[in-house]
Amino acid sequence: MIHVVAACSSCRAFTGDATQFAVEADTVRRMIDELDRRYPGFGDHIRRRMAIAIDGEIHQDALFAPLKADSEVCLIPRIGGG
Amino acid sequence: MSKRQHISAVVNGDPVEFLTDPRATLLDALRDDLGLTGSKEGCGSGDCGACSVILDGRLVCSCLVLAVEAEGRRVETIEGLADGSKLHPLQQKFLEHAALQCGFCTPGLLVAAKALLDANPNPTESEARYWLAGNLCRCTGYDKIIRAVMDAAAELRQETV
Amino acid sequence: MSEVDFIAPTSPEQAARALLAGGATARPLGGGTDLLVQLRSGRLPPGLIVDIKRIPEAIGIRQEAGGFVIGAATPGITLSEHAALGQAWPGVVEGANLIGSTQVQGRASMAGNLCNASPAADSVPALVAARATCLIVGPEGRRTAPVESIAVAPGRTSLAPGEFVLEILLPPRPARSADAYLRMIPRTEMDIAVVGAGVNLTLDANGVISDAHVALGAVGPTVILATEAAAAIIGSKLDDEALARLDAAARAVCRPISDKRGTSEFRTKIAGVLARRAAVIAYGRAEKTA
Amino acid sequence: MSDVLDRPAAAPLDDGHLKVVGTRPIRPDGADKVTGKAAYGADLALPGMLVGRIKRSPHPHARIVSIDTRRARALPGVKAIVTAADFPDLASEEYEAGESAANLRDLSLNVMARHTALYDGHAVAAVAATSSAIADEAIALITVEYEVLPHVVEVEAAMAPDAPVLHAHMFTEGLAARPDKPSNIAKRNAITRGDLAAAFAEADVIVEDRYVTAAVHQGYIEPHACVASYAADGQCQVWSSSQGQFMIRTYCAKVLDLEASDIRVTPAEIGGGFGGKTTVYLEPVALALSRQSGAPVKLVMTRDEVFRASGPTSASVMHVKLGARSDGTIIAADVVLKFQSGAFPGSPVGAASMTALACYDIPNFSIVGYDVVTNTPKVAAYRAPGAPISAFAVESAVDDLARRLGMDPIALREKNAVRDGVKASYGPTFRNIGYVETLEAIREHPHYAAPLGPNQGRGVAVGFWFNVGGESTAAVNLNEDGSAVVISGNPDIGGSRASMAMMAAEVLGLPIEKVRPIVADTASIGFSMLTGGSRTTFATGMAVTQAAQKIVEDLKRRGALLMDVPVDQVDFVNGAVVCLDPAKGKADLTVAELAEKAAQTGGPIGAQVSLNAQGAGPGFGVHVCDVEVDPETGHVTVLRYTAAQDVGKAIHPSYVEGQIQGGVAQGVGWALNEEYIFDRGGRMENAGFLDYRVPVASDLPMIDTVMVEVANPRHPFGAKGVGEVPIVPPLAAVANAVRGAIGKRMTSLPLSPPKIRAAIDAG
Repeated sequence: MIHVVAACSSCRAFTGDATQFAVEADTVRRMIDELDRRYPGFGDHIRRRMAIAIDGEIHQDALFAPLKADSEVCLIPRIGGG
Repeated sequence: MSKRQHISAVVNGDPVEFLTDPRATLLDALRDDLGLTGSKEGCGSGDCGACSVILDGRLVCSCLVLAVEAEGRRVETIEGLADGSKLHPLQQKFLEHAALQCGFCTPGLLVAAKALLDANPNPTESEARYWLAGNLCRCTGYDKIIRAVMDAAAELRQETV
Repeated sequence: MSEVDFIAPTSPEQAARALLAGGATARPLGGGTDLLVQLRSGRLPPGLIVDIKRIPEAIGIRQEAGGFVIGAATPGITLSEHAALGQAWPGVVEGANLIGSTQVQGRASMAGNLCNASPAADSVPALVAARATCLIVGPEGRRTAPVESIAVAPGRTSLAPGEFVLEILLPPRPARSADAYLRMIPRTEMDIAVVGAGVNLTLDANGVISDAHVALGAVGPTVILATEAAAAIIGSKLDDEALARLDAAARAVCRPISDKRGTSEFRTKIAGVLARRAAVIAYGRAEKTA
Repeated sequence: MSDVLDRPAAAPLDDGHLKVVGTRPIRPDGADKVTGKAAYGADLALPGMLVGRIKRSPHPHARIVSIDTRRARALPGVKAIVTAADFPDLASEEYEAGESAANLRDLSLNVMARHTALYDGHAVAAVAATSSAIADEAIALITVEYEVLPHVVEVEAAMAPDAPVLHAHMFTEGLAARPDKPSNIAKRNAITRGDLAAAFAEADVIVEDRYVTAAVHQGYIEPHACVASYAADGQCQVWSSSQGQFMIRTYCAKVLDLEASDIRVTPAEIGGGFGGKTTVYLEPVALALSRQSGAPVKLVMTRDEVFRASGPTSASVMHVKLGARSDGTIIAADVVLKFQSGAFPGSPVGAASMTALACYDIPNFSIVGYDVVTNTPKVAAYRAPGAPISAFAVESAVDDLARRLGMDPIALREKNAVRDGVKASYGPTFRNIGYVETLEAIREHPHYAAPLGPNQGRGVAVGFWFNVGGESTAAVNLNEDGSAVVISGNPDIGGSRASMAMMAAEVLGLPIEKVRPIVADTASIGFSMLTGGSRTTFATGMAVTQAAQKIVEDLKRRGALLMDVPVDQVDFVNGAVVCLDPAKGKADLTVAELAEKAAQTGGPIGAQVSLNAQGAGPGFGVHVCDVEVDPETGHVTVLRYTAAQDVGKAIHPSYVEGQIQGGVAQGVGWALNEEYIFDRGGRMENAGFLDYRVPVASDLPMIDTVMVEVANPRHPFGAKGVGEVPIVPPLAAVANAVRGAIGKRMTSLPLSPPKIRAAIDAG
């Protein structure tokens, strides 16, 4: 069971008060699909607006990144730079 | 259309002639008429120094000189600083000290530093900073530029720092 | 297409005739560090540009009748290279050398600074405090006028059509006297003065100030000759009380605006501070000349 | 080839034996740049080229009633005039190409106003003519009829319920319920943890203040410039000074509804960007003018246009409240950030929120950010976008907390420092960070113990930036003499050619002089994200390293062939293939020898790697600054400055130092003097380098740097991004030093002399 954390309030438009989710998934894509099933529209929001940190490491494009059984996944806004 | 004027001048030791609009600046003439694009336009108002050239021995902003004023004058630009393919010590020191990042302000800084060392071969750090205060650099924080200028000055005096 | 033309006469009279014929948009060109910026920004419509730098009297520094004659187009850097001028009028040279960068110093002249008629002109307060005058050439001939009479409002001068300043004249420097100029800017270089203060004073044999002139820049529509501020230190040895009087008197004459470079309140305070500090420097210099 | 997406962490290439990485060779593009030969955007001239000019709105907010171009068109020498009517009216769509996702409609409307001018300087029309004088004349002959609308510049004024609304279709995102009327607040965003109210109730000491910062500009010395050519067959070429040729290609294609494949963008040398050249302003306009005229068109901004019409970074109003136990443990933080985004949404308030508390391990916090549109230029990225702003507020508050607690400011930060394994305030868990080491570096530095004189103060502040990786392509080709060429798709803004060549030289065992780097156009190298986010040395460097490693593998195969031994019996050492079995008596084969025999062993030797680099290590900086304040004038002199930073591994230490020094200088300018000043009519009053006061050489001391190297295991040489972090701490470091010097907390930037004098006088 992976542990998903959405600390950013933009996610709450979809999830209400929930900020932490336990999800059964072995890739980020499947994790997003599952979250979208629970909260319709959330998947698209994640894909378009969020970066994903898997066990502390930020991915800008992590759709196919593998997840370990106990991975922690953080949804955070995308980051640019100067 | 304003009447264009014929100008003869000496640029980097070579005689040049060009036709120019009376409102064109020396910088315009250097870049557009003579193809000397080493002098840069960063502001057009004398506030950044990227267009620095030496006019009759005086350091000036070429954006604040009319091209027509160059009649009969001597102009030295960045393109004349090296001796053929041999870099001037200032140029060499700028490279060794990594005194440039984007490089856009570099030609103006080198011309200004050349004028400094011509006038004062042994400047203090403070003198160098004030002399070069008219040359904005946004990349380096000036630290390595000042070091390069001081080192070049020492080399030109045949000392080592 | 708007017309612009350029000539470079070699005599003052030719220049005056050309300026008169050129009408309202004709301008004399000295160093051009203000003129070119104004032309480019569109603040000044293009017209006739009369380059005065090929007129022999307009360039260089000459010692005459115990004083100094400075050609109108003499660049600032020439002033700093002139040892005798720096000895006699250190404040005037300081003011001129604060105009812009080294590059600008290679072009900008005190007369240009004066005729640009900016209340913040760095070279003007020291000139006013020095009681300098101008030699003006025009279609009607030549005349002299005090420096402070040139600017009448920001950007406006008392010069008649066709007139231009050919020379600036500094009077002979009495014994035991000196001047100083200070300005306030947020950076260390490359700024327009938020406030400027020039002080010129003379000491008697006992170190008492026998004559003084104080001029303040950027605290009114034109540079202010602050006679009350000068009076506040005449007769003193510039003790703390005299300095406090000077500070107050300098502030009292200020009528500054608030703008992007500083608030009215700040300018007024700083005028007092700089007048005081410039007076201390001038006093120290005057003592050393004794 | 594609990188494996989740490549396991590799040990950095052995540091102990590095021959090139970590040295300070002369940059390969240096000679061109010190002789004036390097060609920047405005330096290019093409046969038949026209000069373009842009007409800009003089009003901060106005409906465009009509644009009459007839008189301008009649002027001899005018070859093209475009307005918004010549651009497709794009739908609102988020698109990822530049610094972060951009809304294509907003991007297009910023390039050319359609119905409404939203800021002073907003482009409304453009011309191309045979000379600049004619182009100027034509601009003056275009008549625009405006209906002037009420405008708003200040961020809190724009948030007020009765403020003039910029976009009638914009409703605040991120609220619990959809609002019933449009607002200038584009978005509300919150990051929270723990129980804030309970934590404040438990706190022994609470500090709280309101902070204000002004909009500031990146201030690159080179104005935006490009040349564009649209051919009769629809093939387009653009030469442009930007931070990414692929970004220019994408945005031109989108804004003009062209195929990306029909556009070839060649990067000119770039004269500074700092994030400001991560979007388009001129290029689509130049292409549209070229399409209409059939001739190449050059567009170059004046400095006035750069200030008025390119993107500065946000002005802000912030509130910070911190609660701590008496032992210095910070247990609660309440942060509110209101950021001005300019005419369209998209301020860096998100990154500002995520970085605000990133240096601290705090159990209870709330960070709320507002993205607010105003009648000012649309903001663009500026070096660690948003982070210096929120750091100014938080680091000022932490400084106040240290004073209240009577604690040393470094000790307070160490006590609350994030470490490996700590969950960052913005979500993920930190690994391989060097923050504590960086704090220690400053604490142990002689600067930190040096005595101070009267009217002098010392300030400490810390800063954080994520750093990013992303998509990069690089190719390495061996020449027949054994030298190499490194080709990348990232404009070299501060010395990246040098670091690319060095990493390739290291892997190939070649002296640096034998490796020449070039930056290629969009048709000559695969896609790369732009140069920004401190990603180039990390991500593109990774591609270069992997391409060189592929060549090494190829050289081993070829060497084994020539030696007639199995490939597992050779190794690559010091630029030569060697046989591992000395008994076989095989002479080493150098790269040059292998290159010379390439035809016999399979043909030319080269490799290209495309990857999407992950695992850019976050960076931390700790700065200490000494100032002296003239109590009578309020003038601040920066006496001494030392910046320590965890850089992972410095590939070319001189350019790492240069990045740090440059960031510090920009931050000092931001702290002391830089600001956008608007008059009551909403027009910028100081759109020039005279009154927009960036630091000059005499304003600054030497800037001492300390490079802390805590390796990033995800980069082959351990590198972390370095360019962004150094601008984060200086605003607060300077403000904290001023606090020390005058005994008063200054909460509004810039710390200009009038403000300081007023604070002193307030007693």
